[in-house]
Amino acid sequence: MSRPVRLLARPEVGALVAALAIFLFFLAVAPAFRSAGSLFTVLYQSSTIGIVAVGVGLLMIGGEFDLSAGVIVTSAGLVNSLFCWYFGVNLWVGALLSLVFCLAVGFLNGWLVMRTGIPSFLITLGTFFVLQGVNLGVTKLVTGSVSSSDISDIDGFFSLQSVFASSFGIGDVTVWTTVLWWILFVALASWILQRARAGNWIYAVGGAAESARAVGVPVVRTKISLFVAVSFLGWFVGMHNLYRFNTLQAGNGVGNEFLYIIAAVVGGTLLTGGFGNAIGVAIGAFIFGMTSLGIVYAGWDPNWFRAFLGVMLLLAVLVNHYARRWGSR
Amino acid sequence: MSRPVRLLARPEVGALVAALAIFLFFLAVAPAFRSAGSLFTVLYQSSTIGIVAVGVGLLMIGGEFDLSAGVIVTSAGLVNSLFCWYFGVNLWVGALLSLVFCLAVGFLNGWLVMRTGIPSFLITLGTFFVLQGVNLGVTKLVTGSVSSSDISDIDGFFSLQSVFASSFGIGDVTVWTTVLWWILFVALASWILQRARAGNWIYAVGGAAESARAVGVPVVRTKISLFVAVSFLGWFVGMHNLYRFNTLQAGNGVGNEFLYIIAAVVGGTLLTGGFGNAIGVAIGAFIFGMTSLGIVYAGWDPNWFRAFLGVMLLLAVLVNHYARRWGSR
Amino acid sequence: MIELVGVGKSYGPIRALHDVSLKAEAGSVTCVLGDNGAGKSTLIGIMSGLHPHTSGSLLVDGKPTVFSSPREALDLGIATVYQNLAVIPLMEVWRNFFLGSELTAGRFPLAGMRIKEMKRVADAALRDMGIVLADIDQPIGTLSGGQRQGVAIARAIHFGAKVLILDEPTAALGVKQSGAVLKHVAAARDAGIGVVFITHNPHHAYLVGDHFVILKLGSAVLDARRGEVTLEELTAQMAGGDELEQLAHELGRG
Amino acid sequence: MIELVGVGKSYGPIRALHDVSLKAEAGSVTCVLGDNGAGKSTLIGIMSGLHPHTSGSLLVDGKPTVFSSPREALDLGIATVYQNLAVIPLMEVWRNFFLGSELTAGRFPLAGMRIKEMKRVADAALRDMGIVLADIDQPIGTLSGGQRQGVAIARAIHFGAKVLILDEPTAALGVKQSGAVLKHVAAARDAGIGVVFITHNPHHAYLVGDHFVILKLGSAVLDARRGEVTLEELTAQMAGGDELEQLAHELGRG
Amino acid sequence: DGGREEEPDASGGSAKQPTGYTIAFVTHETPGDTFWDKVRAGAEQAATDTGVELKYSNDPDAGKQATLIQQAVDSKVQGIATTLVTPDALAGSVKAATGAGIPVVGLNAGIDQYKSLGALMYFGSDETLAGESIGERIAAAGGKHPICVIHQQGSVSLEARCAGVKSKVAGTENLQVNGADDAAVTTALQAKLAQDKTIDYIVTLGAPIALDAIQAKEQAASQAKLVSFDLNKEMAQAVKDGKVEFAVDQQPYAQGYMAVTSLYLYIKNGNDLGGGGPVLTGPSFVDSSNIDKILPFTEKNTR
Ligand SMILES: Nc1ncnc2c1ncn2[C@@H]1O[C@H](COP(=O)(O)OP(=O)(O)OP(=O)(O)O)[C@@H](O)[C@H]1O
Ligand SMILES: Nc1ncnc2c1ncn2[C@@H]1O[C@H](COP(=O)(O)OP(=O)(O)OP(=O)(O)O)[C@@H](O)[C@H]1O
Ligand SMILES: [Mg+2]
Ligand SMILES: [Mg+2]
Repeated sequence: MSRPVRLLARPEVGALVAALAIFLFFLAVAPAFRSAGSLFTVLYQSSTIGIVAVGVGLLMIGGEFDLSAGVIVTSAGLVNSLFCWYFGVNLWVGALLSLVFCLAVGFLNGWLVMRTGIPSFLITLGTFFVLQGVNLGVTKLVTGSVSSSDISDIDGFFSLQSVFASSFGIGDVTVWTTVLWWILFVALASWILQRARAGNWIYAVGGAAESARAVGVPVVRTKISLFVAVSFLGWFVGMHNLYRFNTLQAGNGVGNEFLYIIAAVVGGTLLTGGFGNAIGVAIGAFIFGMTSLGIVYAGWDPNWFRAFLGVMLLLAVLVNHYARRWGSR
Repeated sequence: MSRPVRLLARPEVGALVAALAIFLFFLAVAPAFRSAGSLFTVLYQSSTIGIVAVGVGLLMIGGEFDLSAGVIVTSAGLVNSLFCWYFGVNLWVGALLSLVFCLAVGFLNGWLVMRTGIPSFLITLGTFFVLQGVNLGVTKLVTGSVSSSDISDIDGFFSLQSVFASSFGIGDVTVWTTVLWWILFVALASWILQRARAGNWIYAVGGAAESARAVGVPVVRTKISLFVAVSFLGWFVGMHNLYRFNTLQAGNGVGNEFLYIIAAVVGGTLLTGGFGNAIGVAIGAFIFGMTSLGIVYAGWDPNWFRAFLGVMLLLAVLVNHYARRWGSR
Repeated sequence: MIELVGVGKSYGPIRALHDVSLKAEAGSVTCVLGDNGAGKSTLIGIMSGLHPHTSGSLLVDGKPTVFSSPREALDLGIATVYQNLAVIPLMEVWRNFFLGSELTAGRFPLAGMRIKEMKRVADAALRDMGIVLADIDQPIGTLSGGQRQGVAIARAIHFGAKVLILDEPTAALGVKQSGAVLKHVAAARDAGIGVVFITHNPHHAYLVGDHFVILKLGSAVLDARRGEVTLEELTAQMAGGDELEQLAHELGRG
Repeated sequence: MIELVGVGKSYGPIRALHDVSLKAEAGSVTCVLGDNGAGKSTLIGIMSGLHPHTSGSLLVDGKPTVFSSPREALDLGIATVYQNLAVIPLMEVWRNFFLGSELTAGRFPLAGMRIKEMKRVADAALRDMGIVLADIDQPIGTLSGGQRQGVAIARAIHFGAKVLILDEPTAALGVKQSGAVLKHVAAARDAGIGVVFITHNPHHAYLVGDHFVILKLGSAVLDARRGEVTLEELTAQMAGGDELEQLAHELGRG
Repeated sequence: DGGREEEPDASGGSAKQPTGYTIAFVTHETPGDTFWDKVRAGAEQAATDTGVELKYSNDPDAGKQATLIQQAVDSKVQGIATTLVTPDALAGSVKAATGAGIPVVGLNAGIDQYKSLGALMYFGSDETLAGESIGERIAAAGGKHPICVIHQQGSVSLEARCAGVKSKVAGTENLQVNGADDAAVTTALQAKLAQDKTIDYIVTLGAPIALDAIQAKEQAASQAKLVSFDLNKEMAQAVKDGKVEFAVDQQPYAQGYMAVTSLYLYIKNGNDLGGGGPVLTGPSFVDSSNIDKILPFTEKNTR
């Protein structure tokens, strides 16, 4: 009975408090952390997690999971890279093809979940495995190795690079445009959730799908759209990775799906759906990026890395939790 | 409104149908699969997953997750091995110490979840990271490398080996006693769920914790006990690994937590709690063992391994789902 | 407007409804009464598109129809207040009120909602029902059971189109709120809306009903117009006796 | 047996209950009436250990007590039927019936339950309430709303100890089932049990009550013994008018 | 009996006066790998010996490894030693480092590309070459059908090793196992040995996997011979006992040690090792002929 009371507080408040605490902590213990350059390295790292995490957050608010969100990033890059390398066509063609592929995977995920009624956790676990295998198998088949070939000589590389993987300098600080894209996607998601009709529907299908259906919300369409949105954002980061690094390892991306979920949950999204917001998810991604790099900036023994990360995560969650509870008093 | 109807069917029926289908499939495509030796290899592999999965299944029926269940297996072995190696004491002492340690971790997981009200997904994700880091850090500290030292010369090794890691031959087939232990644990869990009062409580706290509390079910005690049970089974498998392989890699066990959850869910456990049973979970573990080894027995291209696994998983889930639905007609 | 002819519905082996005929006419109130488990909610579900019937036929404006989703029924002007599926607990009251029928600033899918207006309208509609909230922004899960039901009813009445279906709307309500609901039912009827009103309370039914159907174990056992039945008969049919007086007598009070 | 003295309860900034006093006495029925959101369920929650009160004191057999869980209240012989927390939908009916009070073959934690006996007892107790089920093994989520409520009541009455608290038990029930519940309430009272009975229906209240408390916005506005108040007064207090007749007049029916 | 032997400080040598240099050491280690543990041990010993401060970090994901290099640049270290397993992916970060005037040394992987990336020196073996040399020995011994056990899905360096073996023995087949679970490795190998009785060699790519393979061989009663990459104490013993035919060592300790030392010398003294070419630390074969000499070193975790 006390849950609803607690939920009166906004989801991102706690995450913000936790983020601040962690930020101050690393400022204190890691001298190398205290520079604009470091901050933007952290922001860049956060953005590569955060862009997909926004989509995963929306999906979780809508009551579903997507475990294939990590590997689809790699699939996106591979489809583009392998296709264009094999057939020698302009990279824009491959990028478009990759987009279609990703949207199709997202649609398939959503359609299977809605059609069969099987939990999305299982369906997307299946697509996760399949994509992982296909990434490896196809890359091996096409290039004979487990990484894609360098595509920087193929037509369209530089225009695509400037869209997806450019950076600019302010003083001696490098700012990657992914950070700006991230902010844009978060703003858009926030707008949708708070102000658009679609946002209303997302909260409703996550909070009580049957009730939502009963008042005429198009549950199936809303949920499938969310899966497609996750795939789209995965494609976007996939493009970034490809055009920043030129080659991709076919085995990459595995494990990131949990980082997205962690970011969303640390940011105040309810695992069971129906509650959360985009800014919270962004702060969650920032907390993760800050922690994982902060430990390195602080120069701590990497053998203990995971232990530090775990303690940080627990602290963030606890601070978040109590801050929110306190805020609802 | 149609969910309850569907749930009329027993959870393990669908899994059983799926298991049979996969079994027949591999019998058909993999000649090497058609021997008693292979069957027992599969059973052994299934048992190492299945023992912990039974606990995880009970926990999920009780409405919680434990993501630390994979690494605690390694922690259990390491505590025993490192302690006895460093101090040169009898291994039985270490095994007991390790048991106490594991139960304490399980208790801590459960206590934190119940005390703070934070989802177990997050709390145990934290302990997962912490244990992972501590495994590595402490092993390095104690042995100077990232694997534990060989303990087969220390007192008590052979008696412990005969308890946790012995095998016997029937004809030319090796039967590992873990398979028998697995059956025992499944039977015990089944008994508890179906016939003991504790089982009633497990279903109730998973299905609607607030309602259960209202009629006087000790929700906190029940849930904490479930976390402790998972840790106990993790300890058991940890002992098996230690006494079968003598040395342990400090980084091992990561990723298995999801195999346990997969086994439980494929076996018909509801992700949201309140529904499932132990035999279903056992069948789920068997399906996983059969699939992962069946692919090898069939001699398929290993690059596609994950893809096959994914397709099998999806098929198992689908067959399970439709069989159960059909069974409730 | 909407008519059921010999409709039946089974959940797997359980036959919840069998050969029921019913008609909702413009400007009239059809009351459905019956014991617990008689199949009233099941009947409602069919008319509102929640689940399809398994036999018989459903006519909308004379045309046989099978709804595949509540959206279709809503689009045909059939608004429903459900017994169990009232609201989304974690969502704000005003969002719940407008859910599925949001006021947007344009037809563009991402068009903003007219939030201020929505809050104002929701608040007014609730006050109209006698529900005064300190904060229209609070999650609806924090309201009391009756208040929640009230929001659902206010919503259906506000958006009420040609047919309004109410599944035990007064069960969780106090005397005053029940009165407000009955007044709204009457107002809807007078506005030419066809109302289907499900209730356990023969008194409430008799206050507004034009037509009475009593279900028993999934079949209609009484089907009468207002003139053909008295409150006493209705009560007797429902209870198998003289109800309150009888009970008072048994309990030795009164 | 159980007594509230000046009890209050706030949910964060929301003051749901304020300075309420109430007494459940052996062999008597205390009725609590009030509008939606008046704080009735909140009051119940305090007496049954669901949530602690924030001011005032709760006396059990004269001793000030704060329950930290419903188990403690149950152990002191206080059984409750909740408005929202009735049952676990996915569990079988008989398991729900005995939940928390299972019959076991011994005191050993893993001792088996006497399943056959439990099914038999549950079935008998439900039949007693007028609920006849085809299959006592079906998940309780498949029962109708009223049937579910009936199971919860049957359970509380079956295990009913010194104090029995009922939160709107008759709201979802038909006339016949309501009668059965009222009869059980009377039987419990005659057996010397102290009953606290929450309802919206002054008629139901007057049929069994010995003592009446009306809540309004969290405070008690009327507190009278049976002799001191008539049904008409009760109804008037609840509705602020002559209720049904008045309404019938307004609606132009009669 | 058994257990830890009390021994004097194993780190050997006392710390020198600190020089004030900080060197970042970035690898693609998956946490908890015995091979990388030795690379790191070597690097740390070198740091102690030369008095520099070492900052070790690792991530198997190429993009994250690039971020770690960037992070070292942010921290304004004096030198960076990094593995170059995915040279194309790391090129940008290495350029950023050299652009900021930080010397970079490559190790372990990237023998063909280190120069074009702007790294000064390289210490390591060539994975493909190492695989080829194993393949040659198998072929010479009459092996026709080896299986190459990949214990980490999609790892570039492991795949390169197997590709090397296959280039010399055409019948080579790869097998994927879950390296994080000994029981899974053992059963998968058992299954493979049962499926194909013609397998005559098992090539494992890490010492712990070789130990699991010994068990699998026993279980499956297979006559296949076992050879392996890398070395540790238990594996050295297994070579001595004849359970492992031979092991190929690329001397990870030396890779780590040399990378740090060379950076130190370069910063302090402008030295350039290798004469403009890579310095090879392997492959070095460990078999019955030289195991007695090597065995003691493995006990100290330096080989
Ligand atoms: N999803 C379902 N699966 C199986 N049986 C169901 C389901 N829903 C309802 N039933 C059964 O159908 C019958 C009619 O149920 P329904 O909910 O329509 O009754 P009702 O008249 O609305 O009762 P109440 O007055 O208690 O709300 C009951 O016997 C119930 O057990
Ligand atoms: N968990 C909660 N958080 C915040 N406010 C609450 C909570 N529970 C109840 N309230 C508020 O407390 C007041 C009293 O609620 P309560 O449920 O006790 O009313 P009630 O008399 O039982 O109403 P009904 O007859 O509709 O069941 C209401 O205003 C409600 O909004
Ligand atoms: Mg109903
Ligand atoms: Mg109430």
